[in-house]
Amino acid sequence: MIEQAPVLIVVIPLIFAFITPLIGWWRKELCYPWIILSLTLSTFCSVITLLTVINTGVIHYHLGGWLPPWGIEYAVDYLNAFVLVIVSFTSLTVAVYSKKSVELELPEKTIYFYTVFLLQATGFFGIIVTGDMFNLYVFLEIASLAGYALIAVGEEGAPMASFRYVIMGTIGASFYLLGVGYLYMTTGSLNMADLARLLPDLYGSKVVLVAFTFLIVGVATKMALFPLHGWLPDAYEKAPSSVSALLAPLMTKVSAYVMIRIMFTVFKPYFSIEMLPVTTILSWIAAAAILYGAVMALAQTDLKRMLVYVLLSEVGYLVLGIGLANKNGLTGTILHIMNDACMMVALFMIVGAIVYRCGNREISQFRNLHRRMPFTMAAFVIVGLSVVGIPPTCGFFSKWYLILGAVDTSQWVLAGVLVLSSLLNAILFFRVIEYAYIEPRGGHDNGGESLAVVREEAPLTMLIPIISVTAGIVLLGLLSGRIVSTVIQFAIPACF
Amino acid sequence: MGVIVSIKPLLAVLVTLVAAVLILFTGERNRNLREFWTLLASIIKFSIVISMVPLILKGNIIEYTIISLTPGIALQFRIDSLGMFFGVLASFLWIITSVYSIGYVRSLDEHAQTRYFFNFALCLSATMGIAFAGNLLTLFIFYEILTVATWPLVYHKETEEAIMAGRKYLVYTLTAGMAILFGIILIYSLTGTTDFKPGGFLSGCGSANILRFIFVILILGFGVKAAVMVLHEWLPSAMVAPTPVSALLHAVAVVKAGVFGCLKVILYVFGPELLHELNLWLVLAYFVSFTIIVSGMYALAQDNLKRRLAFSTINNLAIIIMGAAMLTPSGIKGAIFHMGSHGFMKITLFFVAGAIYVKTHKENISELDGIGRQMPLTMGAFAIGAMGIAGIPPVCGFISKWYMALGTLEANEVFFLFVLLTSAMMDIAYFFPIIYSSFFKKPKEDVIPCFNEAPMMMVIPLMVTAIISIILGIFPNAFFNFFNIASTAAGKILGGM
Amino acid sequence: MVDFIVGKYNYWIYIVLMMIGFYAMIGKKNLIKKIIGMNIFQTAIILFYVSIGCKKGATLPILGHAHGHAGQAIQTSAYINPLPHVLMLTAIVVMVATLGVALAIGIMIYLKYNTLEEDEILKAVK
Amino acid sequence: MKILNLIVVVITGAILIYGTMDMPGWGDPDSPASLHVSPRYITKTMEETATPNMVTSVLADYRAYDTLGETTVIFTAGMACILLLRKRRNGHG
Repeated sequence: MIEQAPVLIVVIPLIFAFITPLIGWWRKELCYPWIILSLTLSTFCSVITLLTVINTGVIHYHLGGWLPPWGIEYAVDYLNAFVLVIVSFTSLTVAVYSKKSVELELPEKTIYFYTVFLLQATGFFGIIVTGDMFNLYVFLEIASLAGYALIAVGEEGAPMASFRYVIMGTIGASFYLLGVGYLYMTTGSLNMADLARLLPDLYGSKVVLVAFTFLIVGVATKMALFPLHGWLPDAYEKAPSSVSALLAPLMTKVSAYVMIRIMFTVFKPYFSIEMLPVTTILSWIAAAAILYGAVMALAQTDLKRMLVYVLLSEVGYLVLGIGLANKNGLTGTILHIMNDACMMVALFMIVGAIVYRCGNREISQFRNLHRRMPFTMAAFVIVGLSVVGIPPTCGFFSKWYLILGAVDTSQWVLAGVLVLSSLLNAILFFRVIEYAYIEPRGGHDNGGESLAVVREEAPLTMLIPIISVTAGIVLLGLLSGRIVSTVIQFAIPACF
Repeated sequence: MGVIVSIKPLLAVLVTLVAAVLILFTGERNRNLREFWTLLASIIKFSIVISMVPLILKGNIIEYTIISLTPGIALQFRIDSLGMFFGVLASFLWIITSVYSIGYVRSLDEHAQTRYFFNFALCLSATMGIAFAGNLLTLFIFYEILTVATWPLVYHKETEEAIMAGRKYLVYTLTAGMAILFGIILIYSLTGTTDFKPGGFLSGCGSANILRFIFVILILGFGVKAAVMVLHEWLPSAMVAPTPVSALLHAVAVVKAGVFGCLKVILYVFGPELLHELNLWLVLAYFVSFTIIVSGMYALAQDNLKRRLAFSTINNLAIIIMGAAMLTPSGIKGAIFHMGSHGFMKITLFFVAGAIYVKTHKENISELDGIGRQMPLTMGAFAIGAMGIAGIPPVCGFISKWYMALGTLEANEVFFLFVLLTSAMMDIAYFFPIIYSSFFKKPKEDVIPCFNEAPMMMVIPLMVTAIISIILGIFPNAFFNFFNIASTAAGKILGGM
Repeated sequence: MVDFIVGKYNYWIYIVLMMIGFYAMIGKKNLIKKIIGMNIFQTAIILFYVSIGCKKGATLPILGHAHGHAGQAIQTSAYINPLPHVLMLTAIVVMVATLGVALAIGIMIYLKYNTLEEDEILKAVK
Repeated sequence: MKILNLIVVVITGAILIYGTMDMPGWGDPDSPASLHVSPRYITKTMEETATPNMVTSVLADYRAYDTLGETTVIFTAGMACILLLRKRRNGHG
């Protein structure tokens, strides 16, 4: 059982997804516990995998028993094991959360929604766990197709947003596929470890340069990195609540993972850093993304749309750490994969809960919300503080490592951008908090008009995930030292 | 002499945190129970802190490591004399302020009392964390918690003015927080550690220019909370907060946290030797001298009593930093002691302002004519506080100013002695007219010329702090060896050279 | 030089095809044209892959003497590389699936807005 | 806007063509792609999988897992289409 854990992470939700429609036709209400069961098992397996990696080192799992360059291999090291645990926990949380919002938003389509939802998670797991470039493409497409469909069933305007995502997503995936083709042409291999062994002799080759460029551009498109982000704001804004909560944190994080894989595992770090100025370019693009996201978020009056732009800025953080290409920067990125997944999933779940109760996302309509939904708003405050980077929440620590990475390489401008973005985020979140908590009153009539606001908290299936992720945000912040020293420092390529 | 590992510091921090949660869940349903939590926590906290004093006086250091945050930095408490001093001060004043707050909010029937007490408790937790922090990062963590936890107290009234004050407060302090963070990261990047060490740990790391840069951003960062001039704008605005908040937070916890941070940077991060070497101490001293003089002038121009007190606070905080910047034994001793004595005196003054407001709804000095006849106890306490701030014996302000004056002489900088004396003159100039008019001028029509004090819940606390100010002036060690703690701290720092 | 051109020209053709599709995807306003562009792009990639597997003088990757000739050595150069074909079988399926989803979304859009022109739809959304 | 799109397309194409410069010629039997992994598929197909059709043996054996992914893609697309296009029988619309 334990040896099979890596493959079970993917296979369990896959099989469960095939069965979901059957279960749904029999008893519609069973779909929900069914996918919870599936994702719980996956989460369990991914935790086992992480523990195995910590105890015994890298796991190589040969599918069908064929040795790597010929067959497909699952190679799980600290990095994927860590990301797997994050992704599986996040998707489980969102699955638990989804019950009420799906009942409200898609009452007729529950069965198919859950099927595709599970396939989406499967796609993420597959991308992360695999050690084969082409297999990664296949799972990337599973994840993308599921994503297109899930987004398209959202509110007014969602199909068009989704269509643009289809076009951009397909371009990204095709670029990736082209990159793989170019690499295959010069090396004859599709296995990541094998490529890493073969490629250094070919670093001068133009084919390899072009392949690398296309892989990175493809992944950056999927990730919605700044100039290629056009599809993202509409798509995630218009998507149903639980879909945004699943896709917004995970699609970007998974792509960031793929980017790290390509840049520092498939290619050697010295290629990515020295032979092409990729890391330098990326870090400046990332800085632009951070500022662009934050500034655009300032202009929004709709909370969900604001969060979408905050997400763009968070993507910038992830890439900035990669672009810094030193120990602290990468630690920051990998830590931020975890922290940002938690923060974004919490934020989008909170927005979903607010929409569920109030049917409104306009920030200016949030008066008295802290009385109506005290727990949800308390969670929002804590998560907001984490995004701003107030210690001891986890968001602070990823910023700490990123700034440290920037300082280590004397990139003062980048460090300045990080600091500035914290302040911009502060404006963003304190603005919302102000709306939700302060009831302006004229003059000094203290306590005169205590408005009778009915307390109407989100349903428990929503509240429990929100509260637990929020608690996680504080805990992970305090534990970040432990996490870095047991997992992340081994997840960074050895040469740093 | 030794390092004692003890969980007490953590308990002192957690006690108020637990109380905050209990307050939140008790809520408006049972006000007495809610207030009981506040009082209980404040007393428990004070006893925990006091129980550690004897160990510290023997020259020990109490340490407790919670968890490692990053390689080389742990979330760590490490109490030495300076931290102990601040801890005793804040936790004692919290008891008094709690009593006073209860009187204040109930008399005025304030809204959102639960939020008020919740944030108050949170602030105290954070202040304790700042006092006991063992390294810059731990200090910074609690410092930021303090920043955020104070915000709801500033906007508490929820008027347009209060909301703007809250925004201003956040803009100033969060920006400052980022500057501090940047400084800490630079230090960590240079040395791989941020642990405080008496006498500093930075000497020999990095070039002189980068060290100067770090010093400047750290002092500016902490200086925002310490309301150093040109960065002080938020403090007078924040005076729209309820008076107990102004009293405890803007006289003791928040601004003192800023000063405490500055002292830590001056004495425990850079250290006297390095500051001499970099010639920074003089720059700093001139910089704060400017604040001392200008804030005194501003204070003279204010008519709102709380705003005048706010500028007086700015003035005194700058004096503390100046005393420490002299880097001589007496100067440091005086500076540390002034943290305490200013705390007691200024809290008295704010309590008085609050009591007047509760009783008469008056906020401006020009309206206070003859009020001394109506509230003799209150205004008597005010007179004591004002004398103390001006440095008139036998109130404790005299002792601290005396030592700081000695410090300037030890450093051979007569200029700063003049600054000190000028500021004392100005203190007299802006406080004594109030005392005069309240007792001797003819009362306005609406003042009832017979004894009519504020509720006892408010009068007793302000009497207590006034009396303590006098006792401390006569017997500096009377209150838990207050003065000795300060001298031990000064000795440690200079001994570490 | 001639060798160079002869060796590369088919790749160039595929790249030109890809770029035609790519342009349609990002440049055209009509949704169906975008989808057609997407198809062209992906088909060109498939052609490109398949041509990687080609070997001069080799035949289809099916053993002609599978039965009864055991023991006879198999020449690698006698059969073209089967791997790209396999990959492309998968990729074709992916392509079809994407096409299906894209068309489904297109239908949704058409049912809602009665048009397939991007600018008109965006106007209707706003 | 049209010009911008055109520029993007031309640059992309130019980069791709630049990459072809170092490519092995078309149909080169000694290209890395033909020498590294694929010989085993060709020579060992009968021995290891008992299938004369190498494409089949790779598809369904060596890289069978890709094929599982492929079927999943189809399944996903099918489910996606049902999710998107399934009409509500009752209620409004």
